[in-house]
Amino acid sequence: MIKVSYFPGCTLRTKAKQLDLYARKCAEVLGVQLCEIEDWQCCGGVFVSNNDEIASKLSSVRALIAAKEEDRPLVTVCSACHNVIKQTNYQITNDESFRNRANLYLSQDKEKREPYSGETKVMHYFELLRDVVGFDKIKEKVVNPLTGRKIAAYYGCLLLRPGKVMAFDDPENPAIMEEFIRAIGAEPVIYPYRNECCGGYVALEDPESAKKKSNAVTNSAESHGAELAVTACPLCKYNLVQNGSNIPVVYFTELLAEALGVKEDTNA
Amino acid sequence: MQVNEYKPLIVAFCCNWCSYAGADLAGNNRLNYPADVKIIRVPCSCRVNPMFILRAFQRGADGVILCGCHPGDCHYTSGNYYTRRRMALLFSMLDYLGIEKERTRVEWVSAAEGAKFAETMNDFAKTVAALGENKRLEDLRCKK
Amino acid sequence: MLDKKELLKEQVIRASGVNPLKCMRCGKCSGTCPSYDEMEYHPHQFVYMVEMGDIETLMKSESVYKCLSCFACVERCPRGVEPAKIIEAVRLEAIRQKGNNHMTANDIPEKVNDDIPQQAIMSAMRKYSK
Amino acid sequence: MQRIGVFVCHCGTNIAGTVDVKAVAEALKTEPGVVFSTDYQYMCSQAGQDIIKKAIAEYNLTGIVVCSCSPRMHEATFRKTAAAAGLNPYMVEIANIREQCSWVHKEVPIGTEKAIILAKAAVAKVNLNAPLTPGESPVTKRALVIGGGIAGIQTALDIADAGFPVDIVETKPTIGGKMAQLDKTFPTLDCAACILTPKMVDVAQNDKIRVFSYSEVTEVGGFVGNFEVTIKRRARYVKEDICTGCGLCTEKCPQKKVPNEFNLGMDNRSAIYIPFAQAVPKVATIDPNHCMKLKTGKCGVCSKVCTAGAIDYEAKDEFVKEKYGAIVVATGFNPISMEKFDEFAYSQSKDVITSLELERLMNAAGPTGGTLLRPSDHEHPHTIVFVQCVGSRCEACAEKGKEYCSKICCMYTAKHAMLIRDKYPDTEVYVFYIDVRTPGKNFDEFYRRAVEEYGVHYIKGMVGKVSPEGNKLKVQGSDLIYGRQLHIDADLVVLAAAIEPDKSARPLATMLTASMDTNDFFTEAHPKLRPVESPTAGVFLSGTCQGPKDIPETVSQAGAAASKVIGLLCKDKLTGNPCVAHSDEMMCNGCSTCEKVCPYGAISYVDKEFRMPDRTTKVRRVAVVNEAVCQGCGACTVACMSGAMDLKGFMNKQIMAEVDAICK
Amino acid sequence: MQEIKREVLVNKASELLKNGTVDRVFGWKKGEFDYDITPALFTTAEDIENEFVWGDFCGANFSKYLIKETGKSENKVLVFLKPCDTYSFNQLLTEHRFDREKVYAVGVPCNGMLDTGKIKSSAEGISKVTDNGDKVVIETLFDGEITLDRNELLPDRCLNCKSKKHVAYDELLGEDGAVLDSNRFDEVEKLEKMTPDERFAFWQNELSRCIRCNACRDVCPACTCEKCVFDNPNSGVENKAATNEFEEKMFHIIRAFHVAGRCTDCGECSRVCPQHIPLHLLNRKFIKDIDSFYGEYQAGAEVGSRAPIVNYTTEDIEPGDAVRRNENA
Repeated sequence: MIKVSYFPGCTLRTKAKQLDLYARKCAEVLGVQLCEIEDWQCCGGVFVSNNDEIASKLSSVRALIAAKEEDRPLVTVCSACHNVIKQTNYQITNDESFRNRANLYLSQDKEKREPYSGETKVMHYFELLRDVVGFDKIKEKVVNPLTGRKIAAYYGCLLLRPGKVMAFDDPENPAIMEEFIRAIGAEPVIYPYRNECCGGYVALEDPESAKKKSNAVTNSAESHGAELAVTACPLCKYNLVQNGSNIPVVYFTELLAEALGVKEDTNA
Repeated sequence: MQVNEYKPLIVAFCCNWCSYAGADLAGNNRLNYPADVKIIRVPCSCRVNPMFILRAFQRGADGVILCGCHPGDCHYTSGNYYTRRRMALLFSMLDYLGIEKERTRVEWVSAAEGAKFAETMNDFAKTVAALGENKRLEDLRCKK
Repeated sequence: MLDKKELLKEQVIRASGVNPLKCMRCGKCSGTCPSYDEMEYHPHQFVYMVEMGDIETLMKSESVYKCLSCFACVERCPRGVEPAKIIEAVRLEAIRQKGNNHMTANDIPEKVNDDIPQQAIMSAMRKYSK
Repeated sequence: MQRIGVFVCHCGTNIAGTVDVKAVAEALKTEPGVVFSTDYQYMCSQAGQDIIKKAIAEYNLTGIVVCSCSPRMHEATFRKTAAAAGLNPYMVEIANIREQCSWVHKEVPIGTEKAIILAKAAVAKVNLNAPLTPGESPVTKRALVIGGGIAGIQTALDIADAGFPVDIVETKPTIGGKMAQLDKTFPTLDCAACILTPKMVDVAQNDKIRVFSYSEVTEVGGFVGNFEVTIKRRARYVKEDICTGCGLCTEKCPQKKVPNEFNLGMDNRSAIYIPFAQAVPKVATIDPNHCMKLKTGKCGVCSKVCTAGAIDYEAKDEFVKEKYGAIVVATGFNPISMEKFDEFAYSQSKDVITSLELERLMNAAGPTGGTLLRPSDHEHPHTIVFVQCVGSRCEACAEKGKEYCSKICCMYTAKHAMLIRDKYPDTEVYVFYIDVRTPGKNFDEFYRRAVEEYGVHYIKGMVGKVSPEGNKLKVQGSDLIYGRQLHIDADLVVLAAAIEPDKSARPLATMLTASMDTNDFFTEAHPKLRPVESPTAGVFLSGTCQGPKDIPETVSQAGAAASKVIGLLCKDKLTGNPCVAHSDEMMCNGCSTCEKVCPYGAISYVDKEFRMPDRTTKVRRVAVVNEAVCQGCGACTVACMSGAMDLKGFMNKQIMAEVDAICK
Repeated sequence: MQEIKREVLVNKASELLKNGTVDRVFGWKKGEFDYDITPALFTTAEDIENEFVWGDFCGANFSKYLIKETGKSENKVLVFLKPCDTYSFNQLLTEHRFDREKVYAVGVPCNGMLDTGKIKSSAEGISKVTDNGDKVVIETLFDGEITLDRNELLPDRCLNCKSKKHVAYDELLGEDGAVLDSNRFDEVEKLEKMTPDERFAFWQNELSRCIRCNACRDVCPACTCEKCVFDNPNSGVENKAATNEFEEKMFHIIRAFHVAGRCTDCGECSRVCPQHIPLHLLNRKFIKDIDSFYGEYQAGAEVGSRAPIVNYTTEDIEPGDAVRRNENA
């Protein structure tokens, strides 16, 4: 059993319970133990790129420290949490002034800790599947291959960009989700909007704007022959579905659970 | 302003292709630096034998500075890389013997960096002057 | 002494960490921007106007709230200028200086429905208020 | 003991303004060795030089010190003066009392004092100078050209024309290079093949030129005038001297599904192939990665059909060793990979192509026979979008693009746009550009014609995203002057990919000890004054291996490189720099340390017999410096702990004497 | 006590002489006292039987002798090499200082050699020294027997032995050991931690005792120059005897610099210094700096290796930073 630290994030506790539930179940099947870190706090939803923004990044730093203390990588499932935590980790590693100021804030915490300077490795669940578990192993564990299903991988922006920081995959021509789709027996559909934005948080401020972006994504996926879109992000899913996608949008963990035979309503 | 500031004797070894030309450029642009600095032309900084540096100190120099092309720009492709290793080791040894490390320096000055040459020499002369006379490497016979 | 205009420019450049002088004015950021049509000033104009020091005009524009932070402009910029970061810095300048947020907690209930994920509310509050 | 004359120059007031030159001349009179000391207004003038010459004769001088401007300025002048008066030119030393004294100090007493010290240091050095004579080495009268593109071809033809034998080494099965793949050339629009192939034929027919095609340089030794090069001739499994190039084998070969690199993979060729009709040498080559006979032992069709009996499945790589006097690098360029620029959907759609691919699509010998058809469905494209600067001027993305401007794209895009509009007037052509750069003879006029006469739409802005949807390519870009985001449904998108030096250049540079810049372009000896020479003596640069260039520039540089080679090969002997390292064999330990730091490989070792004081003999290993190769950096002199290795003109004791004089 | 017996060495030498493999043998001979052993060249089995000595005082390293000796004959010479000697042996081969084909090298294990200086200062009128493992018994003319811990009588170089492994030999007697983790840089670090004034005072005190006897140079297996710069009137630094403090410093700095990257840290320089100047601390400083600036390097560990001082990378530390690094260390 490989142990990793796990940061679920707020949305996975509420609107996106399936994303969390199946992430845990599948991990178990694949021989990985997700050890939820204690007392985690919301990542803040978005990474604020300003250098002078400190306080909103501290919750991420605390999560990173918790993982460091266990000497484990920190795994997230939600794309947004992942983006915020990875960017924060990059900034604390490379920006000395930010590092000093953040550590100064944290020295006010009740528990006394060593200053943190980016030691923890931040991984998305996809990276865990690719780099730790291995897609070949997933193939072996699949009991319920999704043969014949044409699935569009929707990356969105948060997993890929900024490419230099996220180092997740080629930001313009990623392959990790397609490999995942192949591993569970389905057929990936490559379409040009897979790495374009769904509209994100603008859904609140300007729903029309978000609708335009979401429709562009789902229309592109559909026109390239996809019957289903898969995502790792609750907000992406919300935007795509809310704005009238013609094809269903599901979390990747749901599909994985289905393929591994641990989804409750598989036969329902 | 200190009136009786110590006037140090400084020997500068300059490679022919970059730093000597940089010193010429400082001259062309009339950039001042102390007359205490005396330049010896060598084909490449890698021609400078540690013995020359010790000899300069032995004969009464207060500071010795080596100038060469920037790493990667050596006219002979690799000379200054050897200089960098030799001098890192030599200077570290002199420091180990308790000799003031401010008295030795290596600077990379290109043919275009007349201003850097003058600034470097001003700064080095000031640093060495602040240390005063070189007592630790002195040779009583030569100094009378 | 810097005047107010210059101070603002300094602040935006410093906080964003972006050097607008790196821009070679190819316009790829605006060519790639999914929110181009919603914006009055476009990513390349943000970079140029910050360089020119005209930040107040940008702060007054609704454009600062239209950026999705999708970072496509950052990823595709051939010069590494990072326009999204400059927009973020101008936006923060706007909401911090005005003293009135673009969106407050009171605005939220009417904007949400049952399905909206928490993450969206969090993000919007981060982006539109102090 | 030397007899030294000291000559102090006023340089008008340049020196005399801050240095009391008379006092300097006076002070030097009492220095050891000095027998004459004087000053003059302008030492470098004819009158000043005459003073020196006269003094040499009159006082029987054995060495002179000129206190004047920088030696970088007039050392050569005064050396000539000395030589004219019968003195060895290396008995001259300069005390730099202008740039490094009068110009940087303000007060006369300080300037004068320093000038005297600098002059004394020069005198101390001259006291230990010895006459030096430059060494000589013979010149092998044969040149090597590495790369058989237009640069290499032109260089080789020019050298051969002057009567010297030349060898061309080309990695591909044929010479011709990139130019052979082009359709038309700007700004005259003449056909590339029509002007290139006659030159290729000239090469084939010139008895001074040998072509080693399908070959590469694997080892370079020696030095200017005397290079020794090993050339690997890869096995082509066809006897070059027997094959008639009839092409029957290529027709009969059953393996026809090999991507054709000459057409950039847009069609297929057979496993035994001749790259194109005008190939030189026009002989077939078997591709061992695809030939069934070589891979499995079954087949052998080509051997059966070849009436000449040229097929040889047992062929092995061969190595040729040859001596050359000069080497010209002409390794050329390639477009960079578009893999990392997938916002333009290059990997997603066959209809997103590079400009070089477009050249083939428009070429009568190309995969479409010269009719412009989309690669995906072979339909006529009606809307074409050109994207400029893909990967060029790209600073942010060092791992995918290039920081420099690729220089040729603006012009070839104007050419493409114009040709397309000319041939297919119903086709709309859009060019997204950042800047249009046309600094060349008739270049801007050419570009303006594309706009004004041919109606090409030039849009100032950049494409942000290309999305293949249905049979269209949705192009989204900015139109900066209009102030809008432009959406075009295109049929074909052409990317002006940045160009980069050929990958073979880097290892070659190491073999040649020629330096490269961070982009892997060869560096020139001087960017303005020696643009076709590399800093390594005897190695010359031709074409795009030195930087992006168009054809006219490449050809003129090729000619310039050839003239430099001819100038070198004309000489029977080369004289070197006499300030070279020399090893005192009596003191040499033969330890090989000096050899390790020598950047030129100028040091070798021999076993030498020494007569010992007791009349016995002893064999010892000692270092020998090849004076023709040594450039005189002195790295070896410091590596040598015994002090056996010294540098003529900058000997240990000379520098030590300067140190002593300064520190007195 | 040495684990291998004298007879083994004597038999091996005799055997090789008799079968014609070699015609000369480097070995040790008794001197005036037990602790006073001198190197010797044997040519007959008989001499070896009678005079060959092996024991706790056979510290002399023969590597350097090979330079001259191999030039004298076409036949092979036999040399016994302790582990630390093999490093010098390899280093000299790297520098082409003798012909490997003319040497037959026999590796012998070493349990540390006793320090003559320490013995002499521990007793007067020494008549006999016997080593029985952990203890050394010194018989004296006046005070009877004195028994001391063997470790107390080991020189620094053996206390900090870097390797019990032979890196070169044609034949090995006994068991080979391993490369050891030594604390040899402790003393250098102690000096580095001092203030510059303290360091200066330390070295002033040490080096001012130098009498320029050249024993360090003569024994050093790296100092093999055909003509030493200090003996060469053209070098500009010639001086036979120091006339002032500076020249001692100059001599020792230059000597250390000349052997930098070549010094195997054999410790002979300090062993032979009649003034007990810790000269090895100069060489070790260079070794430590080379290791920390350019990666670990052991001179003589393999034949043909390129010493860091005649090598470079484009990312090397700048001299200014190198000196500052000492400060922060």
